[in-house]
Amino acid sequence: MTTAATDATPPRLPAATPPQRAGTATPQPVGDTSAEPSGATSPEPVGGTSSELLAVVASRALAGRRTVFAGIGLPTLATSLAQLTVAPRLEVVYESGVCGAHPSHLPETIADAVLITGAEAVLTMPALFGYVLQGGHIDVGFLGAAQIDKWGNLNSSVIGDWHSPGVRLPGSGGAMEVMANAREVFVVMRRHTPRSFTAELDFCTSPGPDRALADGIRPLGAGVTKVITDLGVLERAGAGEELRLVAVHPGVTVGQVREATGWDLKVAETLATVEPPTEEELRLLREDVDPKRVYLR
Amino acid sequence: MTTAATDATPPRLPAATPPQRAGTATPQPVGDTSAEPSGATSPEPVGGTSSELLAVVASRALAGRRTVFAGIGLPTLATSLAQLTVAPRLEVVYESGVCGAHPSHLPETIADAVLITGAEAVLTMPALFGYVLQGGHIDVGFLGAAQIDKWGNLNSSVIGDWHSPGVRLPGSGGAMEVMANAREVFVVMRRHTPRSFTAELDFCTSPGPDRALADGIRPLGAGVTKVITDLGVLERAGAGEELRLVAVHPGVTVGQVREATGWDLKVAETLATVEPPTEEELRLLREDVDPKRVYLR
Amino acid sequence: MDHVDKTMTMRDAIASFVQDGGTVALEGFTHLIPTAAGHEIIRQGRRDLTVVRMTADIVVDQMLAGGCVSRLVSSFVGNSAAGSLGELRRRIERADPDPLVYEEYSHYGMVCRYLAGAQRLPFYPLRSYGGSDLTGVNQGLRKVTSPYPGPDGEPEQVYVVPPLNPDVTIVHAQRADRSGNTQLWGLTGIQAEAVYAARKAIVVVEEIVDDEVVRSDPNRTLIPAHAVDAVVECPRGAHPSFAQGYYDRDNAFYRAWSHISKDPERLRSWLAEWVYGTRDHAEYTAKFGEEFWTSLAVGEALSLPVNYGRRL
Amino acid sequence: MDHVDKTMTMRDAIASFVQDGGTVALEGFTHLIPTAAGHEIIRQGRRDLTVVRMTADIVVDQMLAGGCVSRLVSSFVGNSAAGSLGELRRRIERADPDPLVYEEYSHYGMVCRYLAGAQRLPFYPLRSYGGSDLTGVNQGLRKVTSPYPGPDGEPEQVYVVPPLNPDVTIVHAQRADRSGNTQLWGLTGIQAEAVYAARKAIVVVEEIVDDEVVRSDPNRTLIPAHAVDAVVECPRGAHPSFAQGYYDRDNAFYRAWSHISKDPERLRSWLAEWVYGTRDHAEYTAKFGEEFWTSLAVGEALSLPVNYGRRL
Repeated sequence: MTTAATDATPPRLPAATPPQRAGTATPQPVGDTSAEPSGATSPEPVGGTSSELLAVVASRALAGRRTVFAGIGLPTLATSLAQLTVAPRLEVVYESGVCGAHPSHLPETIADAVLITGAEAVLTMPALFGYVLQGGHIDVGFLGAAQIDKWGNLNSSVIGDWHSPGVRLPGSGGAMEVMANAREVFVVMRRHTPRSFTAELDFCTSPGPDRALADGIRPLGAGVTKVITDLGVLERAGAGEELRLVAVHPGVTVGQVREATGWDLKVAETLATVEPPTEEELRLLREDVDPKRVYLR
Repeated sequence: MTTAATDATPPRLPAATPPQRAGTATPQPVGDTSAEPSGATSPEPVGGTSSELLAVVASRALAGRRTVFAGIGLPTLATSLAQLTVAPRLEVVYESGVCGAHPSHLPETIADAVLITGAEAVLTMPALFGYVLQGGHIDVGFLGAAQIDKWGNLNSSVIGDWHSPGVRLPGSGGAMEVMANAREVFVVMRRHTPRSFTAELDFCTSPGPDRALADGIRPLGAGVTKVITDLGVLERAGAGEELRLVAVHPGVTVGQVREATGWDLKVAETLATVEPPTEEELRLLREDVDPKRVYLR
Repeated sequence: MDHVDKTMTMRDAIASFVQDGGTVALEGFTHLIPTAAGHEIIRQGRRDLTVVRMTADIVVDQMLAGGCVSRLVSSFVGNSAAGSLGELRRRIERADPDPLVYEEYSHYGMVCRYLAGAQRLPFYPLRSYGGSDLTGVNQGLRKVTSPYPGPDGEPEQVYVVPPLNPDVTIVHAQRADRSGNTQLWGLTGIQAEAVYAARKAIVVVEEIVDDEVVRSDPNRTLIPAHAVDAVVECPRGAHPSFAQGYYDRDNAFYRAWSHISKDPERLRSWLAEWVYGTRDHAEYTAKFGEEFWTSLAVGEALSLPVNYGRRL
Repeated sequence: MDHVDKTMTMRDAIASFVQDGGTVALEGFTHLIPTAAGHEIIRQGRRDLTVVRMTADIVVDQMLAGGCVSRLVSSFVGNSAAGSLGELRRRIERADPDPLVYEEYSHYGMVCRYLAGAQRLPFYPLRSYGGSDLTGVNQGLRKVTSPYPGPDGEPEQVYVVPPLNPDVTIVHAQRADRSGNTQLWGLTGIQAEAVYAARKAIVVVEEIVDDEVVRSDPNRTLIPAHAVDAVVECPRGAHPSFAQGYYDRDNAFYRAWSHISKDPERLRSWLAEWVYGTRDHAEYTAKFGEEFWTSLAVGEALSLPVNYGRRL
């Protein structure tokens, strides 16, 4: 439904820079977030990585977490795997209002009827956004975006000028609320490029705590604390901190990541290499979580 | 439940003036609103009138009204009679959240289980107070009080000083909200005395629009527009207007009413005499509305 | 008490309550989207509407293409997760064929606008918007200083949104009685607040049921009769979205829409065939054929009853 | 996902979550009043509590008499419509045997305090309080100027209330699963907001049910497990109030209470016999005898099922 939570995958950007205002040949960026399982148009991710790798890395990051606000697609894979491994008591809350879903089939949207039947609770929007999210009950929110900057601010509104955009993207949905209220936010970006990891957002839809503070508003959460991409993992602890590279995938160099980043990316003193998925993680993903490979591509 | 809506009957005041702070012999004023059907301790109303007369006069005033916020007791009689006569489509909304009740038995409280079973809707408190009442869906609210002044301001909190009261009364309940938000408010007072119709309230719990305006708050409703007592009927149109006597019960003189009123009561240019209950009104009250005479006393 | 029979045909309800230049809210978060009402608005050729909808999706794209809308108030503009809204993007990106005034909010910003509208509040505070560029392009977003000290003892600021009071709100639900007591289940979203915020409200339902059905479960009535002005029975009126327990989502249509709406000609011929070319929603649904509807049919998963009790 | 089993005995739940000096909200508007929890607080001899309850009625009078309470936050102090709260009046009118700090609000003021608490808002606006003397005796009531012009184009003021975040909220409900997904029906009042506003929440239920019962009707779950810290099974725990579909209100007890509480000696001997003299609520209910409970029994009025649907 929204870039907030439907899918951690950002809308793909048009190939041209700046985006063609009359470009009929540009791919469809609005909402083309490949959450539709039959959306087989997505290219294989670059960098030799895969949905499996991203899902495994994200799942490990959920260890010890109690509640996740997540969408469909990669977050489904990550949270389901986490429930089978590091976070057996993890509760997934969907933007549609569903808590404690027990779906009979793999859900295709955050509002899929199979998420409702047999769920533990279905909440109205005022309760979901007001009591659960703003009320402080969400440990981790998954977000996607078209652009992210080094403070973890996100753009999901427009490419170009808001008043006359090159590309009109879906907008906030609930992303701004997830950013403002979840204890921390994980961002999964399938493609780490200088255009999406940008020094200057075209538009800031969902601000992190630093921008909130500068606007005189007290932030309630830490903002983006982890970004998982096809090249590696970036982290920051909260307000006042930049994202820094803490791990690369096997075979990826620091130089590659810095080159793919639109700002002068800082690197952790001790850089790790991401532990590849274990056989057990892959088996669970492939056999239990998504045996029909709806999201595993 | 509350003086707001449970019953139009005010708590009886202690006999002594000023109220005895240590008076163990004072009657029980708190919540002794005789909404309990077995509360047979209430004296027959003075002035030769009766619950029937008050109920009939109140029911006629509901002609053309769509929604009423009311309590149990006299308002039950008045609204039920109105539904059978002048306002067949009248919907009664209870402070407990019940809309469109179809009770199997005469309800004993605004939260009686028989009001819920078979009702058309039961709302949460935020919906009832926020969407229905403050949202502007109530045409007429019934209120009671220990004291009323000439602007229709009401006291249901204390007799004496709030910090060290002679008598602690129940307080607002939802009365303040009914006053602030219903299009107009009807007050039924079983006993018209100078102590309850007072020049100066001991404490203003539920202010009418004049007091709201003086406090810089824009009122949404007209406040008290009608007061029905054992002596007659007082009316005012809204902000800026005093209550004035518009009708007396048969046999009651203007002098009697003015004497029973704690301020210099204005009298309408053309004073009416209240039309006594018709045989049909009495038959409906006695045979259809309250055949067991639970509230008809 | 007597009941007012508020049942109307869709045609009469739209003709009575949706006026050119008015503000129309259509709500339903993925579930129970009032598509049939949107189509009837297109058929009746309404113009210059302000459309309010949290998730502006296919029905909004269609109303844009029908030339009904000059202003949009929303917090998400996209074809769910299935792709683009072609007409919406042409309108916003290129003013093609006409400009579209767009008021952009976040989801909770819209929720709070409905909450303020339903409660007759002058504003509603929320914890979002601090530092967002939306505050620069949306003059509706303002700040208030709390009269209570913040956790650090200093004055605390918070953003607020203004109330939203549509001229008419249209929602779709599973069932209602003839006077408008409306029951919905599954995702219930913002429907009750959107109805209470509106001057007039139209409830479109899969079925009108006997009073006894509604009254057997009063807690299920999220929208009481006093908030409703018209009840329209319109089975399958939420297609291509779904109605929990009645029919499933038409995912193929969502995917197809991205292609249909990408090409203005194709979009207009779709409208000609499926909206202008059908007299009403009954014709629209019949055109799909029964086999199609069978493919969206759902099985039974009944709620266990609760006891409301009866005085003995 | 695995489930956390949060079931506890009443004794353990109160001992774990209700601390001397803490703020305890007990909600339930006439219906589902958590009386048994109040009695256990008295048995455990908690002191110096701030008790929050919209309708301070019998259970509050009992907790006052038990010496547990030094401060009360409420919007109605009375024994329903049945008479007086003797202990409360003695405390407020004569500081007998001890003073009671009383924060007085209106019902919607309390509702809005819970709403602000549940939503982590710094304040909540409402249309009440303008011109009320309550603003002179309650420093919590303050004004905010709306950043939007009023209907007359002039700045508009509105009163606001501060958030309420109890250390623990206790509510009673008909049923829950072992992890705390709680379903209630009939009058549902402010329970969900009071739970979400609290740091910790105890849900007392008539019965703990299988997961499948709850999951057959997820819209009935007004309080999800993530907001609940303890689930206590305590049949008839709402007496003398009622539980829709389980037992009726004990109106005779309400009437009797006015007489019991009028006389401090009689009140203390009632407490000695019925609260201190019983080990737990099971003993309290047994003491009334089965014939008594039969007199409060209710018949069957089942909700008609709704279909949540199943993918075929």
